[in-house]
Amino acid sequence: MLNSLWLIPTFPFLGALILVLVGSRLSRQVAARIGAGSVGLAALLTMAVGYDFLNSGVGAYQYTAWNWFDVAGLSTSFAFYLDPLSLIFIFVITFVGFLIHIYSVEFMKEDEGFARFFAYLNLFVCSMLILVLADNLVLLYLGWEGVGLCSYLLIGFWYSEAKNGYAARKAFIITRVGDTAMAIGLFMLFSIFHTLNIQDILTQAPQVWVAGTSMAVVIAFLLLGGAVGKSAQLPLQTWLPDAMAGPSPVSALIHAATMVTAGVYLITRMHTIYELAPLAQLWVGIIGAVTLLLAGCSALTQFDLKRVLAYSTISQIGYMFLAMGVGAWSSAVFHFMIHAFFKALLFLGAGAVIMALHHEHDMFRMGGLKNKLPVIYWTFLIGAASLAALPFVTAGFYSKDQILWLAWAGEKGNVWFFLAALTGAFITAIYTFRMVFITFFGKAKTQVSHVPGKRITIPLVVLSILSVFGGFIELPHTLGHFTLFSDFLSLLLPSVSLREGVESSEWILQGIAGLLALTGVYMAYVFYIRSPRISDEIKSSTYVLHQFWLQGWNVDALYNFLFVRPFVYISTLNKNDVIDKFYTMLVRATEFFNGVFVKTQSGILRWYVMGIVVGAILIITISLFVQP
Amino acid sequence: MLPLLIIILLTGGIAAGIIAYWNQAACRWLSLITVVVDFAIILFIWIEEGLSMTLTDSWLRDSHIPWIPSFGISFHLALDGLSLLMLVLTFFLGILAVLISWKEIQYRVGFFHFNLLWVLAGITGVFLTMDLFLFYFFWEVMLIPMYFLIGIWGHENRQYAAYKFFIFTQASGLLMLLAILGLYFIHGEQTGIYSFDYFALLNTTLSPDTARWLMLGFLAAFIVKLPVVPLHTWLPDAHTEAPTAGSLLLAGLLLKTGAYGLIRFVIPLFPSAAQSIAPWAMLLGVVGILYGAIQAYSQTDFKRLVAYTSVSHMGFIMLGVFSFNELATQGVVMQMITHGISTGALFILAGILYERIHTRDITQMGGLWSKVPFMGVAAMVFVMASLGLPGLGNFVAEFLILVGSWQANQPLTILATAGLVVATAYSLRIMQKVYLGSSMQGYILTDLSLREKLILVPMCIVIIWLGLFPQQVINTARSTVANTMHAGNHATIHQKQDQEEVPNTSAFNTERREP
Amino acid sequence: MAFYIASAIAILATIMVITRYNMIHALLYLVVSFLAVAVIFFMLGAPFMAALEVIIYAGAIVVLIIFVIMMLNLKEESVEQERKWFTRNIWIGPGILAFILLGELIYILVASDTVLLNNKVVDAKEVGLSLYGPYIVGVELSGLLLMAGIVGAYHLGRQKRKVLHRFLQSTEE
Amino acid sequence: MKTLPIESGLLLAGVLFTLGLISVLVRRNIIFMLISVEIMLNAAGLAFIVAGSRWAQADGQVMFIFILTMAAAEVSVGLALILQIYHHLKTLDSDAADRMNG
Repeated sequence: MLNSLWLIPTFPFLGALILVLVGSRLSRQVAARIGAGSVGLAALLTMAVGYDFLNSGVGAYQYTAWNWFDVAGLSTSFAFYLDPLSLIFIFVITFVGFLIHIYSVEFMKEDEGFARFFAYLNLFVCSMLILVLADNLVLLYLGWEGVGLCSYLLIGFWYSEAKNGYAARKAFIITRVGDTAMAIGLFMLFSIFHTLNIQDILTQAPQVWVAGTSMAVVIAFLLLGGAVGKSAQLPLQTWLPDAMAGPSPVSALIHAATMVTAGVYLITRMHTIYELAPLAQLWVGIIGAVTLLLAGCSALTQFDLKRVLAYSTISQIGYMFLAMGVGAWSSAVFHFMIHAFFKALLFLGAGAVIMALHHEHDMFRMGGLKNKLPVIYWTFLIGAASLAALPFVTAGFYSKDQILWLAWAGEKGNVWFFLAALTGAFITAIYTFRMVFITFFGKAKTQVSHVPGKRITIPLVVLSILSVFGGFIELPHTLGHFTLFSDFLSLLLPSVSLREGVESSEWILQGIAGLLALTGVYMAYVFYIRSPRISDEIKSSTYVLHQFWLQGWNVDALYNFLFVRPFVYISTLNKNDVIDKFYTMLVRATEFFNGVFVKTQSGILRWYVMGIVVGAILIITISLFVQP
Repeated sequence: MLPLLIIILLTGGIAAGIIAYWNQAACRWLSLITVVVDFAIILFIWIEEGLSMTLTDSWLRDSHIPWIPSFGISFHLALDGLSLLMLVLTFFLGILAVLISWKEIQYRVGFFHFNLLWVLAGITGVFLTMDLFLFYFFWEVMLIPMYFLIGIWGHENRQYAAYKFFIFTQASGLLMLLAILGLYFIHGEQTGIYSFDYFALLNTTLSPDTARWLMLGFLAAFIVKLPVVPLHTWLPDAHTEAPTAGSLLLAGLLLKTGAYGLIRFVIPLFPSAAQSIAPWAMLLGVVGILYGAIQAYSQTDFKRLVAYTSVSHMGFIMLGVFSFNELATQGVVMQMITHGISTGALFILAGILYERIHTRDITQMGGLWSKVPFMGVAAMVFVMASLGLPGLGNFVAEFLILVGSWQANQPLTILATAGLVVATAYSLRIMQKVYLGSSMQGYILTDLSLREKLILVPMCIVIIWLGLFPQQVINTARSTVANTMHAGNHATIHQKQDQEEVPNTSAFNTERREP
Repeated sequence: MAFYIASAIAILATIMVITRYNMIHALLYLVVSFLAVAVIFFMLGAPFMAALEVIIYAGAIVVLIIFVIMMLNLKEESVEQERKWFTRNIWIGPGILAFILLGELIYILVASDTVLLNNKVVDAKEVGLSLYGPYIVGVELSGLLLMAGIVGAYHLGRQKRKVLHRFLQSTEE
Repeated sequence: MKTLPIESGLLLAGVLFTLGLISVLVRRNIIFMLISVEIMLNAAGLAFIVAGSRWAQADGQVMFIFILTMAAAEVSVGLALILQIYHHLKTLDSDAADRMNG
């Protein structure tokens, strides 16, 4: 079964191809069946391949489709490489992707671009699978850009409004900035290792570099740049909140579950380089910590339902970066998986809510949906709980707790990381339940237009089950120490060594984290249910800070001012090509001289004779004085 | 065999010109058939021999007819990997040019096709010739019909554009003629035999500064043709005013003759001189990339915007050629082909749009996707190709160039890669302004006709094929590139002995010789 | 000694030609100058040339000019016209140029070594021999030239009759 | 005849030539210009004769004959032109015929 690995990305590609070519002529059902079916098949195949892979116990499996290009030393091929890490990723992508496809069959029912939507979605799943299964970095780059393209297409899906187009363009360009950094990293890797095959690089790296060599640090930073661009971390995170312009299933699939975690995959995949460049790894942690705080605060002040979730995604990925920063690779991947479940659930729930209230995005105009949309309410609540990491009962707790613990206990961890993570957890709890209380509790401000069908509720239910029971496959020491997940990854990713004499304090930390989460929920309850007056007072008193956070620490305005406006200014200033002026000036000069010389032909005979005489004199004097 | 290619085109042109008096459709069909015949011949050669080329014998075909023996001028045409690829591109775009001007050109059709086929003949000559005098001859033959194409069938101020195009290329061509003659006489003095033959002139020993001056002569012509920034201002005007077929040929082929000239003449004939100005040339290339990109961003005229994008893409070629390693040169060959197709397609789309809404101003357009989805998809493919999306041809080319030029010069490559971001900005702006967004004007548009589909679909297939299976093209060009690099490196070894200023890079590509 | 007298006369006559207002007077002084030059030719041992000079230059050309002047029957006003044009300061520009030219000629002559003319007479026979010897081509050409001169003079001199064209009646011919 | 230094002959020719030149420049009347051209031609002829006599060859005189023929032809055509100018422009002023300019 293993050798049919290449079929996994091919199914969605074929689906996309069919839908692009003949999509407009197909009926809704057929298009839906092709769209969702292809990803479903991919999911089934992943199950089979995964099962076969686990049984065969072979560490990794490589399948080469064809030789892409082989030029003077740079030989890259379309080859897929399956190992535990990529198995987890393709499992999450195909499984969550399939659920989202089913959801969007109902969600996009009346939309006229139905086939086009599924074509893009399939293309996205295909390029994400290529990215994750790529054997060499160039193929990874292909998947990387393909994913960027599909996110551009899907964000700008409702292309009639210009602002969607603008948001899509912004997303593509900012991720492209990250991609160029990554590309330069690739060039450097090639110039040193003469190959871009990931496994060769990872094996040769320890021999060529000793820990901390400057080249390794530079390459690590460049790859980090690429990851930051794609995963919307600190310097390049402004595009994700605007990317909410796309339909909700898109936000669920791309901007929650899969694409934004591509950066996590890249860094985890190239972990040996980061092991060899401790400075870069530290910076990964720092970026993670700072981003999770920044995004958390901004999420507190959002009024648009989907933007809250967008900022929460940024902060959750911040956690993953933090985990990678402290070398807790398997916990980062574990958090990725769990996050994919509950964040997709939250986005789908939000989509269902928005659809139900005929495209109302502002949370403060929703309310009282608790009893009107019970299924969505309960699944949304479970997702929120998992996001807020309520102790023991939710999967989020286990994944986030592990990161908190290793941020403190890991020998690369430090107290600042831990404190940042802790406050982040607290803020997450507040804004998550603030969102839940505002949207679902209180009196109903807009009427529910129609209750979503079962194609929407089934994925929600499945995801909520996963968000609860998904965490039990990785229990910490204090609670039964059942570490199926990290054992599965241990042979691939280096495990974290704890600092000595710290095991005992694990349950204390878990207690603190759990307590904080609960107090966060309580505070949200106090502010938004019991006495909304307090929240209004706070908002009015700290209005400037509120606006500042609302605009996402107006990093957006900063970039606009620093990059966009000067670029556009120079470009419009130079619209008709200043160099062209040089040539037109040249033409005018020749015309001017022509004018001057024309006057010498005055038509007067004597003037000409005078010319002849002067000429004669000149010639004679020259011939006299210039002796050859 | 080789002169046959050119003769078919020339006679075809004349025949098409004459037939048009009786029946315009026949004229169009005739010119289509001539180019298709040529395309078939070159494809036959490629499939039969091109794919199985070994490294040593790079010359597939050679025909040598003495023309003016007294001056040593001979009608010497030779076909190797690089010129084979270029000819395939020439005839492919030639067919598309004839097809695209089926409805567009109603005015003096005969003379139009006459010019079209003679430009193609000139270009074929340029790509085949191995005699420098003949090279200059075809360089001019290529130029004059193009001037007519722009000057007669162009848009509003076509005279200005045609005139500017002609002066730019002609003036630089004359500089090249001087260099050719200089080389001819120096070679004559040294070896006694006066000949314009490329192989004979190849190993004339020149003192460094004469070599530099002669190279600058050649370089002048190719830099103007391959627009490098300071001398590029003719391109936007020529492209905006040319008819669709004209700008297709201009963008697709005429720019490539400049790049071809660099690879065929400048590097092998003056290796050490080229080596010495390499940093400056690469800098010019990068300036071209960024300047072209910034320019392209603010244009409102569709064709002018695409013209500036090709200035930016040609900057990559300049960067690649002067990094003197096989990777970059293979990238340059790929870039020549993929750029020809992707920019040609964008021009075709501009032409098709102009035929329907009679304006090229993108601010008037918008929201056309709902009206013309098929054209939207095609435009999406080619816009993505122009911004270098992996999986399409341009990415492979740009990636190879950048990897190659990384070994030659790091800071410039970083700047060039930054150019990719700006490339994304202007490419997406095309999509946004033309196809997406809301449309103010109520244009009634019919989607692509069968003929237009027949043009765009093959181009889409080719650009995707080049993106996913570029190996055939790379194999065909491998031997030429290896020889050019051998000549180029031959100089770097000298260079290394003279001064040690290029420490690791030259050592790099000399050690790692192709097995 | 006679040579110097003759050349002085020639120069004086030429100056008079230049400065006269009335054309006829100028032409007569011209004749005098040509005769003086003819005398010099004779002294230089070129009797045939002296004769030719007198016949063609003094005889034919000057007479032809006088004949044309008569044809144009210029009245008195042409003399006043001349006086108007002939202001004092008009001489400065040409004078300077001529002076420079003369200076250079003199410089050249002075620089070269002086050679004494031998006063051997080259008579007409010898001239005839060389004329039809090496210079035969020159003679043919000058014949052609003369013929061209005549045809030209005839063609240009004719008064064009007014050709009235039915509809091409543009400006008067 | 005493022997004459060649310079004086050539000097005379030079002076005559310069005088002719001045008169061409000075005069506005076309006929006067014609006359002064005649003077210049004559001076040139004189120079030829002087050179011929210096070498005692006939060449100088042959050249003089050619100059004569040329002068004759030139005068005839010149006068024909002057007639035409006078006929058209009703004046002999050389500045009047300045339409061919710009």
